[in-house]
Amino acid sequence: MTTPSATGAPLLTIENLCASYGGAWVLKDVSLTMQVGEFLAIIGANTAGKSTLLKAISGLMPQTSGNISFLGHDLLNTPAHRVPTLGIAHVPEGRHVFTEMTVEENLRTGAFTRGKSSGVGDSIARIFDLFPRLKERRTQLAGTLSGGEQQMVAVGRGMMLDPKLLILDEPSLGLAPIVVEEMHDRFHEIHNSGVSVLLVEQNVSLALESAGRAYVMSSGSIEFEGIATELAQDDRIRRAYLGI
Amino acid sequence: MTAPILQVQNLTRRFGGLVAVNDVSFELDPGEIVGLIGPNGAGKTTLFNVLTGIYPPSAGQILLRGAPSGGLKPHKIAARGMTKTFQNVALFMESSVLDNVVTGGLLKNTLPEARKKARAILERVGLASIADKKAGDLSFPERARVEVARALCTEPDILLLDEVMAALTPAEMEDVITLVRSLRDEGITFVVVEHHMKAVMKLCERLLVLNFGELIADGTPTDIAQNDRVIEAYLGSSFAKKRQHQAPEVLA
Amino acid sequence: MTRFFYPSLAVVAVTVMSLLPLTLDPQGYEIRILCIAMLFAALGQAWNIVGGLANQISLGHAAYFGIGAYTSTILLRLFSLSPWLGGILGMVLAVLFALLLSVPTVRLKGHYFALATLGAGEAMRVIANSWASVTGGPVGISVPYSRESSLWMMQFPTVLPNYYLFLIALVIICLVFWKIQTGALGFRLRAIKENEQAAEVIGVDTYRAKLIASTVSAAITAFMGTLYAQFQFFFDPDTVFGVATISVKMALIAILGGVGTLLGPLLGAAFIIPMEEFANSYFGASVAGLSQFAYGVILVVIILINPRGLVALIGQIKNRIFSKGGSQ
Amino acid sequence: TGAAALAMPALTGRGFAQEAVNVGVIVPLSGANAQFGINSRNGIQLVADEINANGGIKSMGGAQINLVIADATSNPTQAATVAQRMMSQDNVVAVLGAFASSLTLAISEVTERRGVPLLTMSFSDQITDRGFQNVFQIVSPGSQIGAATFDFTRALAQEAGQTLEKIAIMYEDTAYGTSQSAGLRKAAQDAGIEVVMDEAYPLGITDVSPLINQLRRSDAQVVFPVSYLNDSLLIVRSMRQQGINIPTIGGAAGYIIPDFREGLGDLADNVLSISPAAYDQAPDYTERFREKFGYFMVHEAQEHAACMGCLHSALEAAGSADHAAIREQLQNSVFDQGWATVMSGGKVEFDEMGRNIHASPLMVQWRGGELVTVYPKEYATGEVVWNS
Amino acid sequence: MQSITTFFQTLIDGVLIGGVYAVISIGLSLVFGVMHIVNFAHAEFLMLGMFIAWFAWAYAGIDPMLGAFIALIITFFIGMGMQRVLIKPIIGAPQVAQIFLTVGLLFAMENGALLLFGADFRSVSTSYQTQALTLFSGESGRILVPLDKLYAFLMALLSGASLWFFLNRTSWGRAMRATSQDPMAAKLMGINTDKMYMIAFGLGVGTTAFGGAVILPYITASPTVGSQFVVLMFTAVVLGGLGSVAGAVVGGIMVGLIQSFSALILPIQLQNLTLFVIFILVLALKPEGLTARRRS
Ligand SMILES: Nc1ncnc2c1ncn2[C@@H]1O[C@H](COP(=O)(O)OP(=O)(O)OP(=O)(O)O)[C@@H](O)[C@H]1O
Ligand SMILES: Nc1ncnc2c1ncn2[C@@H]1O[C@H](COP(=O)(O)OP(=O)(O)OP(=O)(O)O)[C@@H](O)[C@H]1O
Ligand SMILES: CC(C)C[C@H](N)C(=O)O
Ligand SMILES: [Mg+2]
Ligand SMILES: [Mg+2]
Repeated sequence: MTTPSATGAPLLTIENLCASYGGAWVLKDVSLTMQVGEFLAIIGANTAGKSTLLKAISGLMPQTSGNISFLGHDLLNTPAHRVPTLGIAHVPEGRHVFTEMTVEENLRTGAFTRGKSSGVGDSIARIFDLFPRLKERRTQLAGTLSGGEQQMVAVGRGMMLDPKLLILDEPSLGLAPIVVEEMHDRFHEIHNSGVSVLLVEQNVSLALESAGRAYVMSSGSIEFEGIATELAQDDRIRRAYLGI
Repeated sequence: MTAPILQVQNLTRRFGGLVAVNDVSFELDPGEIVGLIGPNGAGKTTLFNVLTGIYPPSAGQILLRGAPSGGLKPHKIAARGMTKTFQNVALFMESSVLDNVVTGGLLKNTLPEARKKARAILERVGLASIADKKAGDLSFPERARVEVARALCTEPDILLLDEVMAALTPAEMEDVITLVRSLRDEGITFVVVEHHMKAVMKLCERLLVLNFGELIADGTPTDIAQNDRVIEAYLGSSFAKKRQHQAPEVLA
Repeated sequence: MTRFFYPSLAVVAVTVMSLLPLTLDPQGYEIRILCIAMLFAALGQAWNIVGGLANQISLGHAAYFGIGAYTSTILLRLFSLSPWLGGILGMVLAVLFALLLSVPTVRLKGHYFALATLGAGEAMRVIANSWASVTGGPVGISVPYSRESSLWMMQFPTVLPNYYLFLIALVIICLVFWKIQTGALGFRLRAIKENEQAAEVIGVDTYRAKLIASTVSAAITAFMGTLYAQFQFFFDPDTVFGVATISVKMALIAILGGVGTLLGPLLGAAFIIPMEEFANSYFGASVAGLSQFAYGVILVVIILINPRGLVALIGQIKNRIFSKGGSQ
Repeated sequence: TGAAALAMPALTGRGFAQEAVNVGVIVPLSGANAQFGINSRNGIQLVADEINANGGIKSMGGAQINLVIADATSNPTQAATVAQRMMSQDNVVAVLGAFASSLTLAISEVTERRGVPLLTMSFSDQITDRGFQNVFQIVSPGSQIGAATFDFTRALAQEAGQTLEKIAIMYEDTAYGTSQSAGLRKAAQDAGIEVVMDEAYPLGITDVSPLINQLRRSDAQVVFPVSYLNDSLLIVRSMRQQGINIPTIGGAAGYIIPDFREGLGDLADNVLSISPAAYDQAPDYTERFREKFGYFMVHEAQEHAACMGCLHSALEAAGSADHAAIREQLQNSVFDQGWATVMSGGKVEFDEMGRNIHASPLMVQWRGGELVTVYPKEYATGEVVWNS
Repeated sequence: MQSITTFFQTLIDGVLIGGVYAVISIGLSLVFGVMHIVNFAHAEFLMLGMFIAWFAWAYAGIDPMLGAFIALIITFFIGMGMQRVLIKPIIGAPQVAQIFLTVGLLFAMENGALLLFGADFRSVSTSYQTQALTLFSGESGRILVPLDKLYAFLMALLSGASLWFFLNRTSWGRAMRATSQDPMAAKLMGINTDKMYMIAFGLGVGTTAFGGAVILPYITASPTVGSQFVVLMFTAVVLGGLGSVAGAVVGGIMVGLIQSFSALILPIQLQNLTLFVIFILVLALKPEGLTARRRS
């Protein structure tokens, strides 16, 4: 249960966003705002378009219309590789580790935009603290790691960017419960240190526990939004996402 | 008491210096639904890979219906009735969903029969509407379900499911659980790897726990949930706490 | 379209191709081009079985082609054996070679497979060059010129009968390909193409499937080698075991047309062979190198327009016309 | 398929005057042999231009020669197709070409079946020993050139007071090297001389060290490398590198083109080579080539020019474009006029097999950027330098 | 006794010519490693490098060992441009399309060079090309180290080491490898993947052109010189493990040694037969090349 430490200053504003992979529109008129310092969650069923929304923010969607602005930058017209330099780290769904690099090289690559700046070593040490498993495996090729270990690499690599906004697309996918727990604790710490966090999480109860506010998506549109703790009590949510 | 359908005896698999599966032994009775849990990197997927012949065992025995199957090629093992789904999803991405499933059906059928079977299975797992879509265009959860359908079409006796419920909504998980149960009733034996504890607890009648390649526990979900080693290595303390509050509901 | 559309299209195409030479000079240039186009269409189709369906990009198919050409020609020269029999023996030898080659290569994937087969083709070329007592060595080997015509000995006064041999062979090979493509083996090969490990786990004997595909392909290629020898009358190791002249060209034709499709190699050959000829006759005389330069540039341009080949390109054009028609 | 194939040649639109006589020229204009193909084309072009400038073929009403030139590429299949095209589309009276034996052999299978005369300077014995009626080889066959290489060398050594006992042969393993070295080997064996090294190597060899090491160990008195250009440069340079200075007698091809000298500079001096023809035998003709193209008349240009010269005379005599009539003339005439005289003996005459009975190879030697004929004596224009 | 010197001479010859193969193969391996493209036209850049170095030598008197750097720079930019226009559109395309494109490019470049430079064979003359170090000289024979090949060998080590350092020890090198393994993720790390591809291709063809220049004292330049090396280059690169720079060096030297020792025992004509047989056998035992690391 985090109290939103939002400052009220807009961080990310999305207006009437539509996006497609070449066929039908996968996002239809999505609007969303996020404030500096917020911990925001997006939940929704499969194929609701959550990942697509995140990809659009990062400049990975081929066809888009509408508006995305991040601290005054027009993201829709920013090439994907410049987005991280603005301070956005995106941990993609499905791990996407660099399979032929060692764990440590993966992490170092995460710090690419930081150039020669110092502190890269410290960041790595912090990530090894969070995921001791990775420390054991630091010289192993990431492609030979177990699924969950790869997920740790992906999250750690994203954190290496030292971002203003950390975007997490299903970070707990395939992780052991104990690791999920620790990782979410760490997300809190990161958030508390001033980083805004945008989280997509299928583990809805966890997401609503972590986030201050949440948007609920279905078939390409925002259904509704609200304070996370309130949504957790909402019947519509309980039925669809908190079952089992 | 029926004879065990699968016996695993002192199974070990190494990668260089790393022992991914370490001296593991267990048996499966026909019609069981067994959960295989354990921390990331514990060796669950590797165990599946050795069972299905992707990797040969470094040591130990596997008896499939009494006959040794360790070291056989995957297709031989599939023909003997054991197959698996892939954690990272390994569909034939350029082919349609239907064709993916048909290919599985060819193991025991002629092409026209395989087609018929595949359609029936797609119907059953609720994928009929996307039968003609290209597998590469599906979302991750959809793909995982196609994996299941394709494996089912090989008409297995033992099906090893590797995290097919990851990224599913609770409602969808319920569907999968219902499906697995009904398939079990038709005689298929399941081993399920899943990190979603609620789902595991609900679906499985027995749990195996791996840690650092070793089997550290084998018992009913209730027992496992109270096993200190498992809590420490895998479930975490808060899970144990939560369980105490919610125990009756979860086990329902 | 009804399900009779494609079969009837095929019947029409075969009929046209059968009647066409009657309008041509039977000793002429056009008929020779057509023969070569059919030869390469057939070779492309044979390659398509392994390269297209299973994505086993072989760059060593010249080995089979050369085995076919040499086997029948050597037996013809030594024992006056009919090329029909020699051709069958060539097929047997090619199948044996394919089996032998599969031992080290069957586990190889992608580029490794491609380059290993390339090595195998080159090895055959070296052998043919060095084993002069049997092959005639680098000097080449001639099919004896017999002035009397005989179907049994595949000797004809004009190219016309060769034309029909090529046509029949092409039709048969297309049928074989089609049978494989739409049958269970086709499913298995496509599974191998996309994910070999997954294919194994769901019960595909990948080794066996690859073996069947490569032996069928090898046998067909070898027989085309025999037909080629009886058509060209003279060849040397560099030609029939050539990387550029045979191996890569077979692949190019299938790829250009549309890899893994029935129509692909046909379109590919129908395009490449005349195009090569066109470049040669149009630019060849003026400046050294210009014709080959033009040929290269045209290849590059086509692939840039549509990397999936002519079949896809035609589909694209069809779509465009169709959608235009629809909007009006 | 058919429509496309048919449309292509029509597009080429090779238009020419009605009365012109089309002569097919098929030479490699791309690939590794392009340089030789260009040289060959230049030789033929020179002669054709001269004929046309002098009023064309008189017996045919001053008909001009129209060269139909095509790229043989390096692929025999393509070469044969080109030949077919020339006969069908261009109605050529005869074909000249195609430098490399493998191409010529492929072309001859087509020309023979259509009864079109083919004049060639390719060496391979096989070209004229299949009993074909329509092929004429203006140079000695490879085996004879090979034998002459040996015989001439032995004579030269003897004159210099050296008795040959051990020789080394190395040859590139295509048709040219193989057939020529076969003649060489046989001549040496017949003379009872020990061939202490006899190695084929692949054309396109990238490292000749093994060859040269072997040569060094072999103790040979002379070496006969039969090579194209790249390999010849490699061989000569590596020999110098290793301090091997025995006489080197090349097998034509790479050894007798300007690039050889350019590549080796002074190292080229005194290298010997066999040649099927030499420009210093008929300077009044061959200098015209140098004037027009700026380099000396290499042998393939010279021999192709001679082919064109013979064809010209045959056309004059036949007075028609009829293939049989031309063939008749080629078979039965003695060509001792015009460009035919640049061949050894000053004339050309074809026997039943289609071989030029007067052809005699020559031994040439590099001397300050020029090639000088040094043997046989009756053709020699300079003294041999023999450094044993 | 004789056989000892022969053995060492063969060993030295093999290693040295192996260095020549290595220097021209490194770039091919890089292009494959980063772009997953088997570039059949790659050897044409060898030819281009040779011509550039030849012109530098002929018109400015620059020794090919220095001309090599000019060749590297010029072809680097040519390569970048070519990547932009020709290779980029096919990066995601099926493997077969890439084969097709690069074969077309091969024809175009080889014959483009013929049109541009003519069919003449061009070679340089330098003092060292006919010199050799004598390592040993005695009863049993001599052991020589030809200087031209020694220089080429040293340049091979230089370019291999530089490239290896770049790829493994610099952040740009890591970025390049990241791009090759997962372009989408690389973009998310702020890596300009388009630029990486361009640089990789430029460097790859540049290194090979560099190699071409370095071997100019020894091999004659002509439009078709690439075809002399293309199969050997691929063999070297695959033996070492496609995509690995160190592998290309190892593979190159292996090819040299195999050729050299085969020539000692068997007819020279068969040296490539030996090579291909060993090549196929190595692949059979280690399907991803000698230096390949284990993957899942
Ligand atoms: N690369 C792609 N090409 C074509 N369609 C795609 C692609 N990726 C996703 N889609 C489609 O876009 C839609 C939205 O997918 P998206 O991945 O954004 O959903 P999601 O909400 O993230 O779902 P999930 O919970 O499954 O991750 C789906 O219908 C999916 O099939
Ligand atoms: N091919 C391989 N080479 C080297 N190490 C491997 C290989 N495959 C797996 N491993 C290692 O073996 C261990 C077990 O991996 P495995 O994939 O079986 O774990 P898992 O239990 O499935 O984990 P997860 O829940 O994260 O999927 C891991 O440490 C992994 O790094
Ligand atoms: C001159 C030689 C290199 C070629 C020769 N004309 C041949 O027959 O191949
Ligand atoms: Mg998603
Ligand atoms: Mg796993």
